[in-house]
Amino acid sequence: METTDTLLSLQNISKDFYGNVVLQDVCFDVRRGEIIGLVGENGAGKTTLMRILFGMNVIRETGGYRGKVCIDGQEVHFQSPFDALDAGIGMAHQEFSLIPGFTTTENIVLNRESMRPTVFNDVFGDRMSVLDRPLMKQRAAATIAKLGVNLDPDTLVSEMPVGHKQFTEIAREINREKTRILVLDEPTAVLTETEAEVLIQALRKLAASGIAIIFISHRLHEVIEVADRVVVLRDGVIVKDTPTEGVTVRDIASWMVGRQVSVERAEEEVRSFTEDIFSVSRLWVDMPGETVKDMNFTVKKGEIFGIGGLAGQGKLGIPNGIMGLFPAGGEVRLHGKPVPLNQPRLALEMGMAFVSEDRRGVGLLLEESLEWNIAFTAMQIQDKYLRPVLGGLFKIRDEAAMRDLTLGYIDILNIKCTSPSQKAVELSGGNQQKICLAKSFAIAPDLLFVSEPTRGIDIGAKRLVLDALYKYNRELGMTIVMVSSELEELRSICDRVAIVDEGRITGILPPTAKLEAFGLLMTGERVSQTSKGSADA
Amino acid sequence: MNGASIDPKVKTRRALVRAVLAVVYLGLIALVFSLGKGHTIILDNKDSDDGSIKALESLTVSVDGQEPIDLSSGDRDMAKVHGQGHQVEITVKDAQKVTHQVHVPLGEDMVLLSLPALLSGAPSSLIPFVPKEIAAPADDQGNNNSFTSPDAPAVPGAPPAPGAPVVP
Amino acid sequence: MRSLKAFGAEFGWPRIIIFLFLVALFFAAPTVGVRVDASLSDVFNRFGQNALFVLALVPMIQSGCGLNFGLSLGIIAGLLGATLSVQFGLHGAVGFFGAIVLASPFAMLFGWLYGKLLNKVKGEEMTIAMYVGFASVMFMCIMWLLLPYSAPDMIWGYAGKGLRTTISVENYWIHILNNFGVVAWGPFFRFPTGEILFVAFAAFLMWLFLRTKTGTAMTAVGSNPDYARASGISVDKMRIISVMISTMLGAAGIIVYQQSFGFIQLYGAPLAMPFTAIAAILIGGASVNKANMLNVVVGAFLFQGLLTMTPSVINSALQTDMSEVVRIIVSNGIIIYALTRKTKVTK
Amino acid sequence: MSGHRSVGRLLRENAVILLFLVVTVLAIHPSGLSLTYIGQEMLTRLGRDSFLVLALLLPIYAGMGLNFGMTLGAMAGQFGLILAINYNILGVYGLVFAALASLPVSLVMGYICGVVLNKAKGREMVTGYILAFFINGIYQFVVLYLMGSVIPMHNKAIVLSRGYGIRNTLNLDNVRLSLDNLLPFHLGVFTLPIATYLVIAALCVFIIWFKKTKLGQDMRAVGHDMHVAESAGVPVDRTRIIAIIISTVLATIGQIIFMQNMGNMATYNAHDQTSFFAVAAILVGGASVKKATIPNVFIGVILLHVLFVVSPGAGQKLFGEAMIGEYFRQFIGYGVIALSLVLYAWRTRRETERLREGLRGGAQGAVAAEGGAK
Repeated sequence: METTDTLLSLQNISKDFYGNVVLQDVCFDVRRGEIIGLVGENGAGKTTLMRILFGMNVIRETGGYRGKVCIDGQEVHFQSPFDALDAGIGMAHQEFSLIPGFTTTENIVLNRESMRPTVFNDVFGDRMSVLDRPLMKQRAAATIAKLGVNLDPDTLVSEMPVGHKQFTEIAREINREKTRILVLDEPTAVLTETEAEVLIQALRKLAASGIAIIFISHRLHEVIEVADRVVVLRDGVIVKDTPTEGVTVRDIASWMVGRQVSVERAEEEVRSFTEDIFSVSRLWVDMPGETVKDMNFTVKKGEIFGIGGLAGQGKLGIPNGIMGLFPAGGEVRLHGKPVPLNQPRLALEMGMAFVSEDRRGVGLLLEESLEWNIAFTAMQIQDKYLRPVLGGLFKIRDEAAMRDLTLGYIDILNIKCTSPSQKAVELSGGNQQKICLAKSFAIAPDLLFVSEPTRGIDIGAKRLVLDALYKYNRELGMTIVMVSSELEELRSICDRVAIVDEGRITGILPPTAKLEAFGLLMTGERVSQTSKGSADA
Repeated sequence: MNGASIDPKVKTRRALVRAVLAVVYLGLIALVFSLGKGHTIILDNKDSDDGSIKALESLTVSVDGQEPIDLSSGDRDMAKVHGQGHQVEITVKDAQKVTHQVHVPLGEDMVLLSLPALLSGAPSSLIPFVPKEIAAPADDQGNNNSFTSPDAPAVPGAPPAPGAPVVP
Repeated sequence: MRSLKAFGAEFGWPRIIIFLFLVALFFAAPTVGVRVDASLSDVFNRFGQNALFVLALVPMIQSGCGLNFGLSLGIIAGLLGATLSVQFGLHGAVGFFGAIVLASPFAMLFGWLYGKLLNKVKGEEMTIAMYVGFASVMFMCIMWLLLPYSAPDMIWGYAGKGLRTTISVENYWIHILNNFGVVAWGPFFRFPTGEILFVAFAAFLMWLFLRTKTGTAMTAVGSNPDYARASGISVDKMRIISVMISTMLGAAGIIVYQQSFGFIQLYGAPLAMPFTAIAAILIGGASVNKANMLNVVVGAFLFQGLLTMTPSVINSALQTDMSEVVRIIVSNGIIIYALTRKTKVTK
Repeated sequence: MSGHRSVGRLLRENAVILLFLVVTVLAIHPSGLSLTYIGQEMLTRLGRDSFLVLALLLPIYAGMGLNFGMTLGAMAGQFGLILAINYNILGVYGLVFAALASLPVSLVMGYICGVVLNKAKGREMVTGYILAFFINGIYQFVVLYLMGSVIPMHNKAIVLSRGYGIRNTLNLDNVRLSLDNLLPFHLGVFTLPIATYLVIAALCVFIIWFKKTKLGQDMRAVGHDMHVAESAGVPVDRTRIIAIIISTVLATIGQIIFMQNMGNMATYNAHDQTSFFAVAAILVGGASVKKATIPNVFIGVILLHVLFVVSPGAGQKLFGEAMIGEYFRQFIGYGVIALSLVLYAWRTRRETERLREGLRGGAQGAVAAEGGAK
């Protein structure tokens, strides 16, 4: 489709969250009827970019953005997603925003129902109009036809296969007469191969009808298959913007994960370990969105074992499952002794600790003091920081000891806070993360799981957190399993890096291995090369 | 949507409709009030105070087709009615039935209707009647127990003390 | 000026208003011929009577179960204990503590079951607790009629069976606490030393408990269940413990109340009590998911003060009994206020 | 949806109603009441209570749970009735007058209730319940202190002898049964309050129609998922407030109908148990916090009231204590509410569990498959 008229153009978009730069001079145009493949690692800035495009509140609340968003050449300033919708931009979200109890039709025309006015309109306003269900159904059917998929307008969303939900979602967006630009965030993530095929056909059909599509996906072969142009974001910078003709999955992968400057490996020496400390076999974990299907690996005493992979592939499920936070099964051994699953207490008592990726949700008592946050687990698991009163009748909290402990960590990890009794909620992300680390260090575990240790904290803090881990590993010989979406930080401090895709480990590489190798493992291409290698040949 | 952007013509029409509705509402209250207001008509068969009009020896009266009442001279009885206009049918013995329209003023709870005056077509047959003293029934504080002492505070939803019946 | 605003926002305007109102009442008292000393003694007494109920709410608030609208369960256990102790003809201190001892097994049982139930309905605790409370009170109404009590002081004379609505503990353990080391001062002022001491002791134990390992874990559960779970705490177990403690305190509370009030009130009587207690702790500055000893003491004192002063002062001022209406409006108003605060709904 | 599970699900979903049927049927015989008597009672009570219970439907559609705040409407209705008695307005006119007079009050009440409940999202029920207590205080203040002192009372007979405040029980002779007997109709041994039924039927029609309107659709959307509705541009808070306002106004009318049937009114207590009985009824009828239908209402009213009618007799017969039956029906009422709230909360948790189980099954399956491959 050789149309040249530019529909949307982003010019020098820059955005930072409190000094933490996430987008820098991002520019690209979207033309009528064009499909853009937008790819990048997690945290590369895709989401933020889309939020800016949709005028979401978070952007304004965090100090707005720099640069211009132009539609048909005029600059626009969206105050809310509704403005964006009125301007003709539609978005189908990763997590469906459909009403399960409603039918396909009702969802497609949600709040845009066709109505017949009644006498009561004059008394109580337009909302007293009666729904014109036949017409609604017609419109829905028309939209579905436009999409070229077969959806029954009358089935309840709750009873649909997930693929159809995705289609319904898209149908709702294009049902708006205005919609000219359609943003799809990971539309195929939840689809089966065949469903994905259908979707891609549908998108082609839409594009042909003149709608421009921004297609965000991790499945690179799909991107190549559907997109006219691929735009690669890395650390908030566009590193590549090129037509897809002749581009291979391998190329894109390497562009995506290309070396970043933010963190570099301390020393290149390769350590070797002998003794196994920890082994996992046939592990499955039922963690919503991060399902682990069949995990097998062993960790050697004293090493830092990295686990990487793209979001939703199950890497987060591993520590959460082993520590008993989500239903899990399989065989896990520490020091050769089997670890009882689904019982957090026993896992902790065996000498493992976990720094959760969900800092505010699981990691902290936001409303309590730092002392509590750091000492709590140790107190509960190892009866530390308690002192007897009434002649040993009761044992109560030893506030003094807790304070000393806290002061100690505040000093070691140089946590920025007014006092040990400050509430955790008042700390910055980086310092909160340090508190979480301190909590785990306080029980002196043999094996420490760290999950997304640097998520959502600024570069400087990242460095400090990684250094702390490095220090504890080197000085106290603490074995660490580090799970992270940021390949570079894994490569910077890990001794081995395993890559997870679709709930399984696709490969374990030394940190010094070539980037493309990681990229390919991440995008699960090892699987798809064998199955349909044609995609990227 | 949601009536955010509707053209002024519709707006004015709606304002109008709503205004009319408000008026109708008030009108309806007034109507129901006048139609439903209960009055007591005291039918009496006595000489008028100045003695100009003499009581009849005996008569039968019925208001709005209610149960006919016999009144001999000096008698007095009453009829409960609602609304303002009423039909009073009087049959003086062995004369034929005469029907009169009386109009009770809205404000009055009780009016005294002198039948002889009415028959003789005197103007002031219907006069307001102020009862001496309605014996007020004794207060029934009984059921009130639940909120008298803060030690047994009322909690709506609390059942009454044993013995007292419950609503349904 | 703005610091005052901040203070108001932080402490909650309703509480400040109530406090000022109470102070005003005390100042107004003499002018309308109400003796301050008599009122004060009354306030202290009622404080002692009710403080345990208020205290009983703390553990469940801390463990994230919200306001214990089902406190009636504890009260029922207390009633069982009290009636049994009378039935066995226990007198004096023996009778009083006997009642508490007899009550505690019931309290534990009820608390355990009630806790298990609340664990099944996380998020809906308060509404359900309220109705479980009501239902069990009505169930006990039936039981009071059927249970084979036989002490003549307790059963209906004519029927020869079934417990009376109110049973005097005159000849058993009335004022057993109030009269312990009571300080009389002038003809009107009596300080119920024993009662206050008992309450203080209970409060101290609670204070202590909240600082033990378990108490700490409980607070953590209330503050963030996921964190607690990740630290190897059994959330459900902690919640059950909190409910059991709350129920047992409720049981003890009603017995303290009775020895001071002089009567055991059966049948519908327990229905209202949770609400007054809840209003009290909220007036004391607690929220739906945070409470401490200070909230308890301040709250119980303010609320009972209000209940004592409004009748005497307002009535003698206006020559009419507005106290009940004031009570209803204030106590429920404060509960509404607390429920509509922006607090995270318990998971 | 394998057969036996769906049967089990069916049983679980109707646990309340089934349990209730059993208890009731068991209680009928010992009560020693004739079926004709019970039948007549049912016909009367259907007329008396259905309207109130129907008032609960809209908030349930809007996902606000059981509207315990309907008591506010009931109080407004009683306010209207007091005025009607005060001005001595007779018969149906009196009822209409009461309804019209209390309309503004109940609108305001509904608005207040809606706003408060919006501030307590996730805790609507308990908040509504307490709000009812709170407003009850204000109602008492107005009726017990202002009426006759600040608000002039025309009819001295209903004022307490102290000169202000309304008597504790009001005699509603003027309006008693005026609606029920408007169109007298006899069917064999039974007398049917046809006019009342017609009013109720009208309300049902309104509700059915309302569900077809845009507003009704929005309510359903909000009820199903507030956030999706919000992001689709439905004014969530406003819609919720409207739902409550309508419910309150309906409750007002319902209370007036209820009272004209009772024939006298406990000025300060009549509304205490309004929401209690209405909610118990709709739940007994098989409704849940999130789902309710018009049939639920009628089934519920009948079931609940059969039990209420028979329980005192049964209590007398079985335990030689009429009071036991009295308490028993209270117990049943509260118990049913507690039970179905519990079942609902418990079932929703089970439901999510079930879904996750499925997910896990998948995971295991994969493992098994791998195992096979190895």
